[in-house]
Amino acid sequence: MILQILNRTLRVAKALMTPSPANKDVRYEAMHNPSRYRGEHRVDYETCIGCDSCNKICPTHAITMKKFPFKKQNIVPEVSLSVCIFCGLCEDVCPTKPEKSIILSGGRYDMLSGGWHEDQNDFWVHTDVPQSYIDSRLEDEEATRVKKELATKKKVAEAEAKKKAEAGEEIKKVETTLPDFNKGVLE
Amino acid sequence: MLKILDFFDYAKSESLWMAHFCTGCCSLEMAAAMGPRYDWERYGYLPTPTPRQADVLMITGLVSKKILPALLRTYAQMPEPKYVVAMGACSFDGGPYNDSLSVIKNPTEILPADVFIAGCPPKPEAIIEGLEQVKQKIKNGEPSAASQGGLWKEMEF
Amino acid sequence: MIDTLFSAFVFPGLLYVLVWTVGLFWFFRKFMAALHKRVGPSFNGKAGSYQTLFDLSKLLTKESITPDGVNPYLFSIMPLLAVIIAMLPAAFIPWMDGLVVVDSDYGLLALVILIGIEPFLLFLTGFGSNNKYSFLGGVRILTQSISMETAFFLSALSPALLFGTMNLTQIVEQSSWFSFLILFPGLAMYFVALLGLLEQPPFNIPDAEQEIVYGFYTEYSGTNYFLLKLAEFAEFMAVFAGATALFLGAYKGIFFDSYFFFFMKMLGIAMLMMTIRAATPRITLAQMLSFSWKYMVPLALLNLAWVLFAKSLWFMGA
Amino acid sequence: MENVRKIIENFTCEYVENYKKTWLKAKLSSKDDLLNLSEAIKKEGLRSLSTVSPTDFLEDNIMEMNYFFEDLDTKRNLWLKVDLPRDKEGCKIESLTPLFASANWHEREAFSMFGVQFLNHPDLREIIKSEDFKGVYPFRKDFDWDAHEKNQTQNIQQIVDAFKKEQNENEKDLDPDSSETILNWGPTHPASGPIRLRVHCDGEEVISIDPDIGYVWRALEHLVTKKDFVGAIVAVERLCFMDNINSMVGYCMAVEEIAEVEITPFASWMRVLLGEVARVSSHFMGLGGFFNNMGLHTLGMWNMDTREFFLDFLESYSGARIATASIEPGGVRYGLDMSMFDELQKALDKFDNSVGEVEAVFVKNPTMKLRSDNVGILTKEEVHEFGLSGIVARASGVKTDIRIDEPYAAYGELDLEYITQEKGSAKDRFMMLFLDLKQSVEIIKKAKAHIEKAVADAKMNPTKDHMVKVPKKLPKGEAISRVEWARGEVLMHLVTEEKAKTPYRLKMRAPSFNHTMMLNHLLKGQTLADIPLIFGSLYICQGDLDR
Repeated sequence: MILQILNRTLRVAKALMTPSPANKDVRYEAMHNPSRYRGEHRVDYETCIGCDSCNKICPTHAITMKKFPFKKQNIVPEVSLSVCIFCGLCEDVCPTKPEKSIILSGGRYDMLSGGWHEDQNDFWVHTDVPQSYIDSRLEDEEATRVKKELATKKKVAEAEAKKKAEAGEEIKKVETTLPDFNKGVLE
Repeated sequence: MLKILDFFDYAKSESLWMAHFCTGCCSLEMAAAMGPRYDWERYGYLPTPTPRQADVLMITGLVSKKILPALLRTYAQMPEPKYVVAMGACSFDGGPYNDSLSVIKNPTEILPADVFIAGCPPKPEAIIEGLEQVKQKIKNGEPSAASQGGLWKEMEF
Repeated sequence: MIDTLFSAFVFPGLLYVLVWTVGLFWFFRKFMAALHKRVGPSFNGKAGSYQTLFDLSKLLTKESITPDGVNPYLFSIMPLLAVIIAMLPAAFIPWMDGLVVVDSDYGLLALVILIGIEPFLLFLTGFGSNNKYSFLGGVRILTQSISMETAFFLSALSPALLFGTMNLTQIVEQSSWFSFLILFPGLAMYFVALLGLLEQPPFNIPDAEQEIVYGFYTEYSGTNYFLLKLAEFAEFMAVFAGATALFLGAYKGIFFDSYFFFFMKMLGIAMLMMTIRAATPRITLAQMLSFSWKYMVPLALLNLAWVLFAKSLWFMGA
Repeated sequence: MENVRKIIENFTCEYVENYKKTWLKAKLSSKDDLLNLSEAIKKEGLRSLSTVSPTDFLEDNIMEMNYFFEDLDTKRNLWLKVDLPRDKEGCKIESLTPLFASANWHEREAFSMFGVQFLNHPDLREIIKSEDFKGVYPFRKDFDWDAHEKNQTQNIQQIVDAFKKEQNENEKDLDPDSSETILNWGPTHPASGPIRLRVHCDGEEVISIDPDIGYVWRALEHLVTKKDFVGAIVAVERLCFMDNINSMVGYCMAVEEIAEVEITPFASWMRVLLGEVARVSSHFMGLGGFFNNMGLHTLGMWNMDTREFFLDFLESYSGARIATASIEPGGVRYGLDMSMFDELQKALDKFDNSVGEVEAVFVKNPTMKLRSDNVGILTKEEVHEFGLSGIVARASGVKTDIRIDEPYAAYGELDLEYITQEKGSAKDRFMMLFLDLKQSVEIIKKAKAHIEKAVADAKMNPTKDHMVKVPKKLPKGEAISRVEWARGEVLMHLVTEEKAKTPYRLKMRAPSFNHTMMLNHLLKGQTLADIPLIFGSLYICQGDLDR
């Protein structure tokens, strides 16, 4: 019995020979870096189509959709890191191809904030859309709107012209004016 | 004289002992952080069996209604100066259990923490980094958050 | 005068014991970590050597809580008394050739009594804590120390019996390889009893973390806890030094005599203790009691008989 | 099976039908027959009652009681239903606790969550839920959770008051002259975790133990009804993080059964592989915990070292170390990159290298044997009576293992054998855990080899085969699924409504609930030192205890 105990005791001492696996300073680097680590989100506002499906599937309601003044694809997800449980369902469900618009994989793991409830309240992955992008989107939209307007007007005019022509009246030129670009759009 | 006091302040910051108290699942990752691979003892952290000798209280995730009095009492039993670390989504608003009524939705409003570590559960690396931030806070001489406010002061427990 | 002050406060006195305590605390953590396949304290100072200094200084500056309903005098004086008692044995130990503060003819007796009285102080700390777990811890430590001390005293007496003196200096001077062999069963017995006395696994029943939280330590915080921890490690040192002086020939070395050998021998005992700690689970109080009274005490008595026999066989004639 | 059918047909039933291979499903017409019927089937051999699960049908105004009877020896199971009126006065039924000891806490749970009154129950107190739910039944469909939430401050005050009151009156009933006292073991006790054992003791001797549970009650069974079928996996996996995969497997099997979807062979093999990895990582903690409770942390640390490698694989596969959320209805969530198997191989190698040392030092440790060989003995009879499962049941020599009894995923293609121990002491449970760990690693090896071979033969496509589409809206239906979880049998009872997007009711029968029931039985008359040992050997996790 006593010999057995001594034997066990000495065998434990074998651990002294094995080097410890704690060989990195984990304050600065991770011990294991998987490619699919579900960490901090990255949202690509340019490819996002604003389908709202990430918001719908989120089991913890961590995602809110930020609204933009332009009309189409005008919502982009923002994630509250203090609510998110990093399950990655939003990434799974995102329909954009080939790159998903919301990505957790390979994200950062060290997400720290102040401990006050207020600090955690505004602990978000904000989708910072630059003003220039908003402006360009607005301009694009305006341009397409105008184009469409023009096209419809033209169509209407043509149709009318056709009618008139059929009726044997004189063809009048349709005057079109371009609307003021920057007015009344940003409201 | 000033130097000696500085030394004690530094010592305080470099030696964080935590109360052995787990309220939820994040304590599993805390155990991993104690384990051989992450080994937080390298940085001077040490678990203590009783709150009387602890400096840091870890809110390890979920705080259910039933355990709240025990949590606050554990906090009260710790000697000054004491700090609180909150980890996991649960300690902000119940996290995945937000829809459930048996958990406290605002643990950090009741007991403000000094640092919040996001994740469900956070990686051990993140836990250690969060504790490093507490160290930094002590080095800067900042008072702990819970001593400055929080609903716990108005509550009985 | 200066010599007295020096020996009281610096060399085998206060400072020396403090350095030993802090160092031993660090060594325990480091060695235990290695057995756990961990690293242990590592980033403060070289190999984390400042870590325990920081830990103990932090405890010194923390708030000391005196819980409701305890006797504050009993609660705060006991740790102080425990430290003083735990530091005193250092004065009786021959650290180097001719360096012993109190060269008494009853050195061994003083050593054994000072070590043996420590658990009773700890019992009083647990008794005075007004906490059920502390009280249980106190009762357990009393039970354990009563049963273990008998074996401890008996095995500590074997060198005195062999050399016919209780003067530690003389015991060390007379010791040799041959006497070490004769005293080896006594050493083994002393070591096992020592595990019980210091509440080390497998006999860490009084402060069994998983059973009664932290035993008598449960309510202590800040300075009081610092003093208790200090007392614990000072007692470690005293007991290791006692074992070294009694059985292992203290400073006597292979080619020359030096304090270095004393140090290494103490470390050796500490390492053996830690290895046992890493490999053996705790046993129950009942098992400990039956082990101590059924095996330890009879064996210790047998050991005394063996020493007497050996003495009459080889030493009387010489 | 035929005998059971005959017995049931003696009573008036709405239907009796075969369900799956080993189950018989029946519905009693009258609740008065329940006691006689259960007595008869107990004589026939179905000796353990797995769980009691009420389902609240608000529109039909009935409370449907589901009883799951099991026979651990001959693998015959009975699913018995009976209707009760759901109004609070009429919702009464005879208690089965006098017949089946395992019904005790399950009936208490049904009482506290649904308000079903059990007549002649010996100890019908509320369990699990916190003080503010006293007298109300939170799982009833007409319970207004929002109104309850409005009074949160008051509710907390109520809990605090009850906490204080209990503290003051803790030892009121005790004789002041005797040395009896009540120890509160937890919830902050180092060995307990969030559970409180009220230990009634006299010095070192334990007189009785009354576990107070519910400290991590998250109302998971109610929570899943607020999430959709896919989102519910995050709630189901949080049953307990130590082995989260197998609980998700159980839930997904129930969903697939209702949706009538067959998963691909690749997905079922992946479920086996991932499930066993999770089981291994859980067992490592269990083995360590057993020794931790005897004051020795070395094994826990060594195991943690090996466990990290298995977690690495899970992390590479799913992107999270323990909250993997990697099983979805319809298969497994991600395709497999074959290079991930290198990581798994690393973990297996690490295990093979270190298991010998662990076995030599700890499994054959004489002090451990001295300490735990004669403590906490559970006989075969008690296992049947209390409906225990998994490690604990097998340690007593009962051959029960859902992986073999009722093969799911790809377990049917593996040749598994029952591993059992004889005596049923704490040591045997530890041994059982260790042997089970070894078996799991063997299964991982086999599953890995099988997948590798099939991929090489182009029978499986690891990047595309992993999922089959499951419709978002499920038909009306009801299913049960059983899985062998790390701790024992998990039974999931899923009820869905027509075109539902969310589960209507999910009952999770978790093994720790039954095992905790045993604590008082095992610890009566033992000493304080045995509490952590037996607690650790029963392999209890508070997560699945409270749900």
